[in-house]
Amino acid sequence: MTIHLSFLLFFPVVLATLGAFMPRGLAPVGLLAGSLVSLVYAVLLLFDFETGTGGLQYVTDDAWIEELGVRYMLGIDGLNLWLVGLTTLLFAASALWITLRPPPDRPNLYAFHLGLAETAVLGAFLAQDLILFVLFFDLMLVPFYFLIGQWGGPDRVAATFKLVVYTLAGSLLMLAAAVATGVTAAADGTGGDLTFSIARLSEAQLDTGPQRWIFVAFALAFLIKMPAFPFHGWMPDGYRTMPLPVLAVFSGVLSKVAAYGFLRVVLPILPDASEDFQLVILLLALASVLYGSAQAFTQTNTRLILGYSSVAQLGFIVLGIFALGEAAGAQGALLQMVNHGLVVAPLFFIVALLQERTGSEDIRDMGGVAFRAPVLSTLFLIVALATLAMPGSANFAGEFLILLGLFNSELVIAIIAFTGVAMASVYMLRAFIRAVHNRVGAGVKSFDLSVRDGAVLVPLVLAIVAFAVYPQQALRHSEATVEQVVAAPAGADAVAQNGAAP
Amino acid sequence: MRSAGVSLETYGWLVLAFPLAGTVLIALSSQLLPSKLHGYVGTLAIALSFLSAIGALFALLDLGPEERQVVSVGWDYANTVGVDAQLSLLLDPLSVFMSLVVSGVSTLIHLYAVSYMASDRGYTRFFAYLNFFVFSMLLLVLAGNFFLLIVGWAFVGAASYLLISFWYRRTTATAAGIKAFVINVVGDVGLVLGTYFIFKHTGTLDFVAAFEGAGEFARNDGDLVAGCLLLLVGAFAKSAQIPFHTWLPDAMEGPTPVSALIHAATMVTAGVYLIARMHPFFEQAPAAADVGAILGCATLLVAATIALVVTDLKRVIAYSTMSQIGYMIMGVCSAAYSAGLFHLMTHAFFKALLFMAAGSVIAAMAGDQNLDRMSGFRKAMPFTFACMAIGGLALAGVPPFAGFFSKDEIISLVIARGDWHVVLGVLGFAGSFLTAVYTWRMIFRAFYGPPVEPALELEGGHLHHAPEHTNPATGEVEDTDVGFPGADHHVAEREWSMKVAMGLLALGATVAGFLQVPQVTHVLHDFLEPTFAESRFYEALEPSGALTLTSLAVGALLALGGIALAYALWVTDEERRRVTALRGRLSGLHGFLARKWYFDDLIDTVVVRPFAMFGRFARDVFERVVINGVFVGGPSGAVRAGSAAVRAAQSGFVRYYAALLLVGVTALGLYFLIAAS
Amino acid sequence: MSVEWYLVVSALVFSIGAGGILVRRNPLVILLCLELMLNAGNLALVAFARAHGNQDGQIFALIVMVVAACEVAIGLGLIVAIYRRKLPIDVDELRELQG
Amino acid sequence: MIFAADVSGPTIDWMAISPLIALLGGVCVVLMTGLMRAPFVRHTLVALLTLVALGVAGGLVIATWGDNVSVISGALAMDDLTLALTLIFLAAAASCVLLSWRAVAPREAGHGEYYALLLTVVLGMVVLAGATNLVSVFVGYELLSIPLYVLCATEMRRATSLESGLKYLIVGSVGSATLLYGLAFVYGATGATDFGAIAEGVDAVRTDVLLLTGLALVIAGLAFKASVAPFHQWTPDVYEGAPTAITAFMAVATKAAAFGVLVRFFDVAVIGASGSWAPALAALAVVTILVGNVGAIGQSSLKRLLAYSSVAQAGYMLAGVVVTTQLGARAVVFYLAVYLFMNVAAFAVIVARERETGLGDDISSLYGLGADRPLLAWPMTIAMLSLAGFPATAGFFGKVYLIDAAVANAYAWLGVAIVIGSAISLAYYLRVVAAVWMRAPDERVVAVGAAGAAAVGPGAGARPAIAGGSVEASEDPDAVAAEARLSGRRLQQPEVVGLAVVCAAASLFLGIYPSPLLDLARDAGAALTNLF
Repeated sequence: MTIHLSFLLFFPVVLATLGAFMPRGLAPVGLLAGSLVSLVYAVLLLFDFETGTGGLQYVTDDAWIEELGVRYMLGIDGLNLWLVGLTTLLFAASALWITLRPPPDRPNLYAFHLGLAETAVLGAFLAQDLILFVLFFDLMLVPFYFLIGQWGGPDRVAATFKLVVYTLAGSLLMLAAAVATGVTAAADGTGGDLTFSIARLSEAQLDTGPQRWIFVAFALAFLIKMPAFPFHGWMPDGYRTMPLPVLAVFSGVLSKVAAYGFLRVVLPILPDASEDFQLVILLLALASVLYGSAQAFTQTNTRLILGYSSVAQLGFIVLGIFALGEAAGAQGALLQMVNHGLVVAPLFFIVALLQERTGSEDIRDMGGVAFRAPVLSTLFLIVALATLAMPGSANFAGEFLILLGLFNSELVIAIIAFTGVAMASVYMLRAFIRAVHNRVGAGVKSFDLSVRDGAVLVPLVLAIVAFAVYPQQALRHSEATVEQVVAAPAGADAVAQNGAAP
Repeated sequence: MRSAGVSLETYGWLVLAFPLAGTVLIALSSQLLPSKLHGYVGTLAIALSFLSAIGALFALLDLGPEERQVVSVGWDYANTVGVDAQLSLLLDPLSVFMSLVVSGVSTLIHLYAVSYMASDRGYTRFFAYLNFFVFSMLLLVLAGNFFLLIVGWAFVGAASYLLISFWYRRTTATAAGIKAFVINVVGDVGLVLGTYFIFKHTGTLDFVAAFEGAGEFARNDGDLVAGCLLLLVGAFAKSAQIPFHTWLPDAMEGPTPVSALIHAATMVTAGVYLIARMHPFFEQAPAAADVGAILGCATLLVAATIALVVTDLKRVIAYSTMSQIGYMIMGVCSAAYSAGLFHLMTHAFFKALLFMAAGSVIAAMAGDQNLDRMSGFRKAMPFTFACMAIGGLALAGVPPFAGFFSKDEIISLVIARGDWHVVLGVLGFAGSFLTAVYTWRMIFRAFYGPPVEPALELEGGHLHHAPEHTNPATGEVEDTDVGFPGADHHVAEREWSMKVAMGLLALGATVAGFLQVPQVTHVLHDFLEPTFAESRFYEALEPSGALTLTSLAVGALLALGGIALAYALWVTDEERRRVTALRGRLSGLHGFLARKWYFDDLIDTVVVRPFAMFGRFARDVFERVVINGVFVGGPSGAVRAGSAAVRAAQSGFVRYYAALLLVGVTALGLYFLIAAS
Repeated sequence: MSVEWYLVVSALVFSIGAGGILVRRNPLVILLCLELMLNAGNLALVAFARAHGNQDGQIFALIVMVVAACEVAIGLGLIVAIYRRKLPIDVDELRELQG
Repeated sequence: MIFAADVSGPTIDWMAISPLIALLGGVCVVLMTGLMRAPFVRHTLVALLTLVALGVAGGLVIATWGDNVSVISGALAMDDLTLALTLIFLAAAASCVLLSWRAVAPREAGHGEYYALLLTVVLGMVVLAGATNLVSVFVGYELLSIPLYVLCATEMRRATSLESGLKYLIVGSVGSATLLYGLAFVYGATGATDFGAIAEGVDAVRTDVLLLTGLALVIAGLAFKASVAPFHQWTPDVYEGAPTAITAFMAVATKAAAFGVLVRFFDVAVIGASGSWAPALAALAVVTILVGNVGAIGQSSLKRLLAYSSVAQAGYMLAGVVVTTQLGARAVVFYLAVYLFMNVAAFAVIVARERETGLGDDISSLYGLGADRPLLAWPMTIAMLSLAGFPATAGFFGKVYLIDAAVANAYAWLGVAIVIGSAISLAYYLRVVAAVWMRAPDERVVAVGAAGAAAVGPGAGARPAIAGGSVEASEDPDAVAAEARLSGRRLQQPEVVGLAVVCAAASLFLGIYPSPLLDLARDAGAALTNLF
């Protein structure tokens, strides 16, 4: 069975664009259709994917810009399979949400931007050519700039400006680094001809000198995008004002692209530099874990609580990735990316619902929602417990592997990181209790989940539960590839051969 | 598998399946079925689980002693890159024994709760939670590998959180809940880290394989000791041992059946189970085991002293629970496995019984738990009084009640370990004296003396109703319109189901002791033998007859003495002159005990405040100054400054432009000339 | 007579022209100064042509003269237009555009 | 003493210089036609003829593509580099014609003169771009500058227009004088005016004082035209003051011409001395990138903002010159072509809004554009994103190509400078986008309204006689626009909107499929045979 990734990639934007020209309010439907098609494709992939081989599958590799050696190269392997699935799922959920509750003004434009965003994110995950990756990575921001700036909350313009400029500043550095990688490799690695194929680049061993500054550029781009401490300056403003269905996908998926970039690009292509900077990155990640957690149980705005908790969670993921040479760490990180996306998106939808009932997004004004909204608060409870990586949730499996890998490579850091695990339980439960338990807040008019909201929320929660019961499938899919990645540079060649041969 | 029909594995899975099914069924049908039904559904599910446990027991007994260790794998959970995390059960005497105790006691407590919670608005939710708890507890004891053990471990913690803050309108309840959960998570962390340390060497998460690997360790190998100590952290957090005990008293915020089930009979004993389960490692790391024994001993004394002064009925029992578990921990850490587990079982019976009786009294008091306001319930509630008395006797260790044999067996075995363990044993005796005193202080104060007004009403056949419902902890008025508990939440001791449950437990508390009469019967010891087959101490550790007899005698005397003292202090002199005098003379000590040895304050100042301060600092200062100031403000400020400069240079004077042009030329020229020369 | 002297003179002329542009505010005078600068170039060209003994420089100089004439013509036209708009004939007054 | 030599007339390759001839012919025809009085002739025919001339020239360029001949005894190289740049000039000029169609400027200057001057400028640009001889360099340079001085001042009723003209004239003349002096020194040092000869001569005198001084002066002169800092200061003032159509033309074409000659002079004539000038140019590039980008921040006049942005872009392109490789030259040509589309799109929108709102080129004239004028909003958005180098727009690959060239020749830090520059540039490009989509018209501050009034005001002013005869008031575009504003009727200007849409579409298309343009750039680069 052949699956053309280009369909998976471009359906959302195409249908959303068509929808945008349809009469008012139809675009969300178009977007929904597009994202559902992609979702179906992704599910097919999950079943059709051939386990055991670490190499790329369903490779699309066409000449695009010979002049620059840029190729239109897409592919699926253990690293991005489930992330693609996650992306399509979350975007489908958001699409459904805005279909059921269309924004008051210019819904068509809104839907178009969301479709563009999905395509961009999918592109970043699927791209196997470095320039293509950078292209999609930067393109992701454009639709969000418009989404936040036009449909965001108070002082959205300033917030979206800060967000885009800050994150893009990092990404542009990455652009220079990416070009430099290709050129330097062509100079002394891949034998003359200019190529940006990630697989071939990971074959060509760059000298340590270029590797170092290229690594810094990439790392900066990714750490800012995640965001990791101390580069999260754009996050609070952005999260405060972003429309919640947008925030759900933004926080659920975009940060993962950055973490994924480390696995896809940095480790294979820049093994030496990764070794050199391992400790720095680990310390930054550790700081993110501790700082994010501390903030998360100090903030009172639910959006920020979740935002900072994401900072902490991404910190864990990076810790796993940079437990270099430890397959467990990378495996856990990969699993955790999917998990975190899976829990954080419903959480933001829940925030929207709570806001509907309490008229505020501040936990100080909430409370006592549970009694009249048992279903909602049960779903909230499940998601919250999953978020704090309660054993039995897939999140725990992820954290278990991450910390095991870290434990074997950097004992002390692992032990300190564990405080983050404990703090997670504090801030998530705090948020849960203050929101739905305790005495009834002043402005609270509680009522239970409507079918329309359930349609979005329940499938996501079911996905969480299913994943909690059986995470094995994801791990089995990714195992082979991850082992090759962590084995880099030695294993880089293997990846390359598999990558080169569609 | 010789047993015809259902195999041991099947029984094992069934034990888990029923409670889980119960949970899901109740949860999904919460809006559909009448809520009364859910109580019986829940009870039935647990009863079936108990029956399957019995089935498992017989299936196990069918096997030869050496093959009584069956692992049943469900499916791969996270089996990747050498981490073999599977869904596997380990069925051996220990796990079967534990599941019997758990499911058995749970059944009775469910039965009790059916009527105790009858008028509560959260009835359905309560049984969903309770079933979920039983499922988790059984998962914990049946788990066949570290990973699943941790899962059960955490589920139990979550269930306990849910049930502690069951009346979630009470801020006190939610606070207690989060406290319990977080301390339990700290325990989980310890457990996970300990697992890492062991996994690092054994390379497997599976119990059986890992235990075989235990032999490879050098005695007191550094990693192993670290691992075992971390396992102890997990065990202590769960079993409320010093210094992780502060959550247990607060946990009394939960409904009484919860206290009976979770915080007396089952969950809190998980630590004992863990240490018993991990004995191969602990025997290789005596250093860790000794730490455990000493801390257990310390806990039993500290808790007992606090129990002397607490005035909240349920908290008294809670502290006594801590203290009793201290005995068990001390026992299993000193390799007195069967004795520890024996005490675990008997304690489950009589402590559950005590809680149920207390619940009945509290119900009669319309939710008030304060001993100071209780008195003279003896006539009003004879049945409750009888149960309370039996429980008290068993707890105090008066022959021939269950507690007597189990507790004294632990002490005698500890003494039998010789050298410094003797000290622990002696302290254990001191503890049992205190136990007798505080237990009977509680009973005398509640049931003797002049009947209080609710008691009188009850004698008159009428049930006392509080004018308005208040939170027993803070006294604030509850918003009963939507809140919990329901306004008329009293059922004294009239309900048959409560009576049945209490009666059966009373029976158990009376006779269970005869399973292990020193020198006479060793039912439990022999049954558990296969699990501890390779233990160095299990068979070797055997107190001499003389030691046994003396310890029995001493134990009995101390118990009776304690009761006598309590009688003298709280019954003979009505006005409590002696007590007041005593309190006056030892006011300092009393305050110290009343403040629970300042453990809460310590943790608050050492852990909670610093973190909170760090968080506030990060939010109010660091975020503004560094994150936004330096990382955002720095570059943007520089750019703005540059912009200002450039635009200032753009003065609009054409001659100025020409000048700059010529300056530029000159600069270039100079550069060239310098570079060239 | 060696070429250096011509160069010195042309450099002087160039500097005078440049200086004039910097100090004078009347556009007409500035145009004159521009002429000086261009002619400094011419002088240098002719001198070099002489030194190298080929004619390129001289041809160049001739063309420059033509061009210079055009420039001045345009300049004068602009000045007239400004004058008609009743705007001050002073380059320092022309700073509406700035920043 | 004089020898009688038999002088034979030079053989002329008519085909090669046919584009020049076409333009020259166009100049004459347009000028003559402009003398006729009939409104149709003045308002339509002249412009049409100009377009025709440009079209013919373009056709001839394509016809002579790939010939790579050198004409006028080596003074002019009509090779693919020249031709490619010529195409850019022609396109820019054509857009300028379209934008001027209903504009005030041609009416005041007289249509014939206006368009004839425009064609002359193009002519000069072609000469400059093709110049392979110091003389033709200077001729081209002046032929391009002098008419531009006039064109800048053609809106004679607007004081700022005159001011910009005079400023441009004065500073520009200083620049050309500097250039001339520098050329003289180069000639003096090498003894030749022909690039080929100079290239041979340079090696001998690589560190000669004369040469180096000359180089410094030449750099200044050419950098001035390319508006490279610190010789950029005329740019903002002139761009803001000049008629918007002319600004659009200058921004694109002048820059292209300047870079054409930069590439030729430095990568052909004095390549031998690159050791001494390359570092200087690199430093200038960085300074330019920074100055341009920070200068544009906080500008409220769109034309001024784009002026600074053009300074920054000049910095980027200078990197392509510094590296002295064919790759660099290609990157520059590619970037210039891309720059044409995105810039013209932006300016077209500005023109449209100038006429629709009375606010001139103030940024607030874009408020609420996204809501009610998608056909203007999207081109502006795409142009800005493309200028900022966002992916899926032509600007992205333009930058990639330049960085590629820079890194490939051990100028990685120049590549980094480019991306840092574009990071800063986001600050003002996104501000424009925000104005288009995220601001409501009622957010305009009062002061801006006043500025708008100032922009409209002169419309009623007395018309000086020099402005090419009297004109019926009904044709006064300002009056038309004002009347349209009053009646709330939307001004009909299909050619402007169309131009904007087409250019935006082009920059989007080239962002997804840049290969055609890349081929053109490759041929152009291949013309520099001396480079590898």
